[in-house]
Amino acid sequence: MSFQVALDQFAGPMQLLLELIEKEDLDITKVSLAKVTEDYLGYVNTHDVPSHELADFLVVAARLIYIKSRAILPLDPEEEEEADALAAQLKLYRQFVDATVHIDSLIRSPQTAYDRPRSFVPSSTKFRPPDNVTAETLGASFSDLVKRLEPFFALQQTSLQRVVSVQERIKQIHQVLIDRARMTFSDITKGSASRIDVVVSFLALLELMKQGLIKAVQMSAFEEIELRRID
Amino acid sequence: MLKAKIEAILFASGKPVSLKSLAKVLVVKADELEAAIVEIKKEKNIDDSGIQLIDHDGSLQLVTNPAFGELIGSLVKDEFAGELTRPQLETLSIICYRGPVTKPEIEQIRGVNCSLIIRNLLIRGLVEEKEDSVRLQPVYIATPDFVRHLSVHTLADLPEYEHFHADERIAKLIETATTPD
Amino acid sequence: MLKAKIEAILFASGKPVSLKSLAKVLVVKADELEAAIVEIKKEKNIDDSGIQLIDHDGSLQLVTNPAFGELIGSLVKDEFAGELTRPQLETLSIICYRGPVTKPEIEQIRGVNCSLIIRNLLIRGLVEEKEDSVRLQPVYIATPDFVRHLSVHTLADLPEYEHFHADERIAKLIETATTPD
Repeated sequence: MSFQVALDQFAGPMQLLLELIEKEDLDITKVSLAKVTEDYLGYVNTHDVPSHELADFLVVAARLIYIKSRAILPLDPEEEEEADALAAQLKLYRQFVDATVHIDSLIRSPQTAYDRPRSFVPSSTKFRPPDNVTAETLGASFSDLVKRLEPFFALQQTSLQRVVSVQERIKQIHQVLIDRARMTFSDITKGSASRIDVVVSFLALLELMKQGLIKAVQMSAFEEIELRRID
Repeated sequence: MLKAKIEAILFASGKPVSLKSLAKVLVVKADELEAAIVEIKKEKNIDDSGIQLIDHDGSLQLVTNPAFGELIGSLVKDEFAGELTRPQLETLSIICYRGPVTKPEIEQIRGVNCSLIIRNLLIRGLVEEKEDSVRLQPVYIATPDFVRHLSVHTLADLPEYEHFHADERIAKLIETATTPD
Repeated sequence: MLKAKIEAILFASGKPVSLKSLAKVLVVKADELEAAIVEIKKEKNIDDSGIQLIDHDGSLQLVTNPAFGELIGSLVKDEFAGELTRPQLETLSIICYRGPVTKPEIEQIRGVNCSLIIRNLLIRGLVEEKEDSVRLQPVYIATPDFVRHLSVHTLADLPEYEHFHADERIAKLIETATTPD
């Protein structure tokens, strides 16, 4: 009679982060964030995150990788802030998990107030034309509507261009390396349509390294990353 | 508590409810029911109550105190006469340009729930509901009265009709109405 | 008599009526109206009343006592049932507790883009969009229908409402936490 809530899916990247941290019994700090980075990447890698949400998961993945990479180096204050910001955001999210629990239990409860069917609806439908409607105002109204929808049409277009998933990218990179034995990271990202795409490639690389299929070499910071096939 | 339950049932049903079905739903005997109804009448059927209980032909119904008939009447008139609000006008334009169109389709285009607006347009006789054998749900079109009121021979005479009626992007948007995410 | 008139108008409309239009129709001052409403709430918002009063977003609506939800639900159709996904539930909770709230604020808490989810909630009639004259962008609040479904007399009756709604630290976090571009 009431709402049903499907529980078997993640509400978003924040929920995933929170669950990983709570599973390890950690407090929400930047140290914890660095600690769960691998688990987070592993999840994104192995689960079929819906394509329209993948971008959001990857943005958080990128922030985690950044925090983790800095965890081993002394931080300058500005970089410190980025780590604190994500921790603060996660704490905020944590608070609202409780709010969600409240709303969930209220909508599951059989207690529900009902309103009353409209009583003073005239019994017979009689033609009551409005004063302000002509063919022109109708046309103008529809035209305004189409204009208002323009940004939405654009949004639909982009979500249709499905972000290449990490799994697909792993296959692609692996295939290329079977043929070529070595390549650079910029070879892979050359065709990237967006930053999300670059992050996807990076995640795919991490996974290939973990599986022991490739080796990545970087001579010094900000230098080109070279990838080699492990035979 | 019986009194409160009777009140709630009569309120939510919005039409006369027979004593028989009340007794059945509430699982009470006729005399208990009678006693509770007498109590409700004592409370409500006084000048100082906005809602009253009428008892007709073995059925009960909650109604507004007739003394406030004029006050209520003026509210009704306002709602179903006069100018259309912007959301009403927009919904009407969708029905004129894209009709026959279903409620979920209209809602996909407008991005908001349109139940109340469509109801209002129906009552004012500006649009009508038809069964659609393909979509298997009601579709809405402009009434002949309204088309005449617009002083056009046919809706195709509306400004930019061809263009708006056939807009592919809107057609695509409408498609998503049949596939809930 | 004012109390009875308010009751009659709310009963007859069957939908939320704003305090503003009540004051206008009844030709009374805001404080007189307020006092009468306090009285009505005292009378109706008790266990032993079948009809109760919801006060949401500056509007009033009469509804059935939520305690009889199962009884009434077995008699009338509930249009609002259906499945909510986790992301929808989360977004809805944020809107209930923090509303009126902007889209960037919701996204700050959830860490994800919420455009499609909000659109879906709008179409289902669970939340509505309003213009905010201070923030100069759309803000979102729960619809009267959803408040009714939550079985609270007003959103401030939600558990821990004060904590989530007015907490300064939360407000500051929303403001200062960096947006994940």
